[in-house]
Amino acid sequence: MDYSVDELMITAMARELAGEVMVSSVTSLGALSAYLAKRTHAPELAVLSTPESGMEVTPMPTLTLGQFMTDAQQGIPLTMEDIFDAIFLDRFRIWINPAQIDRFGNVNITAIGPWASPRVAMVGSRGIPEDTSHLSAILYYVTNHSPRTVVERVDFRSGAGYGSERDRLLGQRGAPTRLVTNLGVFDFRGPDHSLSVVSLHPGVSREQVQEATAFPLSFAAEVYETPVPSESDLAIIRASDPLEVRKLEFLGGREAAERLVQIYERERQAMRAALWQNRGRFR
Amino acid sequence: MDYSVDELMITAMARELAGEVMVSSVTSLGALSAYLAKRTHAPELAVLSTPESGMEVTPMPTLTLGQFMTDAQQGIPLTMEDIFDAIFLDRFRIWINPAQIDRFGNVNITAIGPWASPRVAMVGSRGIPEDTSHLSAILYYVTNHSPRTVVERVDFRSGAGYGSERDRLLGQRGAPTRLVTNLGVFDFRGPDHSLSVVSLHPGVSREQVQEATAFPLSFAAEVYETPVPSESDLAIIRASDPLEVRKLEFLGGREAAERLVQIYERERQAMRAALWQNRGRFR
Amino acid sequence: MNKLMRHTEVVDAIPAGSTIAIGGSSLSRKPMSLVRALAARGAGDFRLIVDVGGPEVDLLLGTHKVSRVVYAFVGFEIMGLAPNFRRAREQQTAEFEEWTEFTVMAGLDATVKSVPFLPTHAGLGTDVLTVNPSFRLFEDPIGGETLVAVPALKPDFALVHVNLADPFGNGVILGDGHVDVLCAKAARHTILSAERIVSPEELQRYGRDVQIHRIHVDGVVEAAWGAHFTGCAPYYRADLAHVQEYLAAARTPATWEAYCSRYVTDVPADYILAVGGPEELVGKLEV
Amino acid sequence: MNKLMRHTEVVDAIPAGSTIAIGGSSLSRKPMSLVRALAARGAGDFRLIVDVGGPEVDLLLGTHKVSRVVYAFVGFEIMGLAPNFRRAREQQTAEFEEWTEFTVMAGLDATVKSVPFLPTHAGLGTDVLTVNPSFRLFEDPIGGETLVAVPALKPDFALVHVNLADPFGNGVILGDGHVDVLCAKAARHTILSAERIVSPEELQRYGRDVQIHRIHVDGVVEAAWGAHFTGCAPYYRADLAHVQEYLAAARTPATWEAYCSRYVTDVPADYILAVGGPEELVGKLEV
Repeated sequence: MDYSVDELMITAMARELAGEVMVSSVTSLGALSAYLAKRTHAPELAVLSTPESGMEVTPMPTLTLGQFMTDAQQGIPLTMEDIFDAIFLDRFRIWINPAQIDRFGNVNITAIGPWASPRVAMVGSRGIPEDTSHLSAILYYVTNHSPRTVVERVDFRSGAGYGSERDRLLGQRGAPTRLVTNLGVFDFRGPDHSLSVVSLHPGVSREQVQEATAFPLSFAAEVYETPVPSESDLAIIRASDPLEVRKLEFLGGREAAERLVQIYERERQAMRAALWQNRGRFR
Repeated sequence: MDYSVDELMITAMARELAGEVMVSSVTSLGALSAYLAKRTHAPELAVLSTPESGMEVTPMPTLTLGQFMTDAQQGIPLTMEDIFDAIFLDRFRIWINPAQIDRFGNVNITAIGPWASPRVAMVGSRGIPEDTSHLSAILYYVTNHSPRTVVERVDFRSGAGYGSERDRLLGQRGAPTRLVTNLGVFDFRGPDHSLSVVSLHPGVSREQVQEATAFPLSFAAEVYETPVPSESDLAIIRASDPLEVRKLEFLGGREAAERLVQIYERERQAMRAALWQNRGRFR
Repeated sequence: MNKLMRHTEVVDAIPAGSTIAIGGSSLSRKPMSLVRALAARGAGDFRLIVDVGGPEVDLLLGTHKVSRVVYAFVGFEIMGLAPNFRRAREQQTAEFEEWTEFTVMAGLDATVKSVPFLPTHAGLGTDVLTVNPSFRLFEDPIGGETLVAVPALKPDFALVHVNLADPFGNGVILGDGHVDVLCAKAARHTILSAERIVSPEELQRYGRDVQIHRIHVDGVVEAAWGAHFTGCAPYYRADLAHVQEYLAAARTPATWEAYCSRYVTDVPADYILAVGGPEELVGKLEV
Repeated sequence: MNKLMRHTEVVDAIPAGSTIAIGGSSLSRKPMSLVRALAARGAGDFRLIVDVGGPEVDLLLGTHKVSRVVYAFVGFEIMGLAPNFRRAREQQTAEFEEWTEFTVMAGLDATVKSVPFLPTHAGLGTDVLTVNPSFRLFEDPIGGETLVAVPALKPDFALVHVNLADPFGNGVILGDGHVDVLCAKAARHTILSAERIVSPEELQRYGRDVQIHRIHVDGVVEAAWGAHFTGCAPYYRADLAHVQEYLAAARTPATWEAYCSRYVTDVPADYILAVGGPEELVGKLEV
């Protein structure tokens, strides 16, 4: 069965999720990987339908837009305090999509260039510093692996990778554990906890991934080929995201926004039907 | 119109309550003073129907048992965090009924005798330390003013009165402001912030209150007679507490408990009728 | 995913010497059926953490299961002092740590927030600081103010009684929540008892009344009347007649032993019959 | 007791130079009608505090009302970067303080708890600590661990948009609460805007969805569609078509000026008409 790179990535990301932890859905790839994991090997996951709330949505939503729309979804309402408590207690997982990630797993979503006079001011560090000081699994993904995204050194550390400060102040708490890109799957078991190739996606060569990376990569002793999605994986992903929101993460910003606006209205219609029966307790 | 000492005390206590603050209802005298204040001069009070919850009960409950029964009451549910936040923000009032209060307004509900080997172990300090470090009005009452309750020096400071530690660490935050007893109304404007008579209840002499106090009392320049409840005050109190729970605070422990058990069943019947209409959202 | 357990399994899972946080507040929603099950067994040596304690602390002290109590309050409110607590304090047969309502919350919250302490002004100027060396005075690193450092409280177990739970461990509390959410989050293992087990789908209908989340819960025990003789709003009130019986029994060793053999060493199902059976309880305790 | 106000009265009550905490989260439940009213007036010089900011920060920056922003995030999510925020950061036309989601919460909570700081490990190993000198490293007084001291954030005003409010200032939030309760508690003065004003009796029926309590509230403004063009769950969604219009307008000074004169300098009632009127909004934004 044919699959696309988004589906391959989602499948690889799903494999990293397990245990009775909250999983936040900030992005469509993150949300879909959580849904897929829950429906296959990890039914105990507590998947949120927004990044902050909507635990245990039953049945699973068929829509994958994250929090930023804050549509009402059924499920158990949580508070921001609940979310951060789960982070501090290491009962939380999130797939983070940084603008830059470096050799030692520092990540940047804040600024390109110096923070005080940035070439590009991005969005701020959001809750990444909390994650990277507390969680035992820190999960990153990048949809456009290139020397501009997988860099020698991030311009700003929004999230703490490995290094002397970590050694001194944090130890393993919140250390980066996984990176999934459009080219392969990585961990931080290279020299001095540097980025190392675990598996390459089908058709991707060592040279290709090295060329797309701004620093010399390590490779695990046995680099395997990333397992492709099964038919049932693909069926779950496609049923969960019939409007293909997941494709937007591979488009340029403005193009993605335009496509989203179109999908948004179709999604509203679907949601209207799905939620209608449960609207009683509101208005 | 005839009134009894409980009604006189409740009326005096009600006069101390004003402002948009939460008022907790741990005891019947405290609860009734809050209801009376709200129905007369202080409609802005946010009276709780249990010590921790049930704000804005509409209509006012006609029952005055506190939290310890935790009967369901309508109103806005709060959390313990909401209560303590209101305390730290000085938007909370509570009438506290200590076992001992001393010359400088230290109070004790914890132990008679040394803490580690008490002659009588009482209940612990509950939330009084929080009150006496944050609130701008600290309100005490005692139903049996005697040298055993209004003492030279408390055996244990469950709540911080005046003294060198306060001067050094707290200043005015949480300092005692009022004491109402069965004999009179007091503040702490005597020498070095010691207890001072503001008013004496009708028929109580200076000698009588001095005799009932374990240390030499101060008297305000003009000691007046505590104003008696108006007819409308009495009507409100009696309508709010038809089963006379307020009288129990003037009885000995075991006698009070026995009377309470009787009232409790009568109250249940009344509550059953009052709450029936609102039970829908439970079970 | 299915976390349903029996009372006996809970008792087996909690080793002697464990630190146990208990939810509820004085005569409200104490997990009494779980507490009775613990009181009935051989080993104890428990270290209890309660904010506002009552019969649960008293019963475990009276059955010699407790080596230490962290508490802001232990009592029976207007019904009287807690008799076994009072005896143990006066005769010094267990260790006691004097805390306050907010500092117990802050101590649990420090564990939840993964920090060694939380700061407060509460306790300044009181003898709580004199008798409890766990609290430290320190200078705040921003403005140099003197504050109290409340150390993290780290329960091994939390016992919490809820109105409804699903088999996964989500729990609905309909009345006052007391400090139960903090207990559930802070403990390494949390056990819920619930008046009734419902399906996850039914439970979700309770919205923000779903206060306990399954990621913090390890076991769920069905226990109708599980809070008796404390109350479980809005289902039933505290059984004050039973409180009187308890307090009277605690007066002498002989009557106390009789009370325990009648109500405590029996299995949970028999307890409900011993206190009159479900119909009588409905008749006298339902609002 | 009656705290009902108009938008213009709110604007008059907030002096230039005020520190203003704003609730909501990126494109969700931002108090946009109040923000537009502030953006339309002369004086500004506001110091903003947001956890997850979006159009509200961007609009106030774009209308030159802001001297400083405390933030964990400012953006339009998948729709793009916040254009005026980006410009102000890159051209350094305002001051910015880099915080994080939890530290903004902790800074507000410190004010609520009346302590000068709260401790955390969050931020260690990141450049947030490098660029924001408000945070101090210190040794915890219990075990000597290195922690971050998060200083108290002290807003003069909080602006929060809710689904329903009563005239006394109790507010119902039906969707995600974000950090709005903390903003309301921490601010010296809190102003709610509400989709609809209801009686206290009706409001009480919402139970634990009554998240904002009147003791923390000073003013209430009725504002149907008051969060537009952000969403207000479960009533209506963010208006992404309007987000596109906004982002396109922000590209040049001329188009931006046209946008502002069309949507911002108008009075609130006209805004709803300008964006299509209630019927069209219902048709395109209600789920």
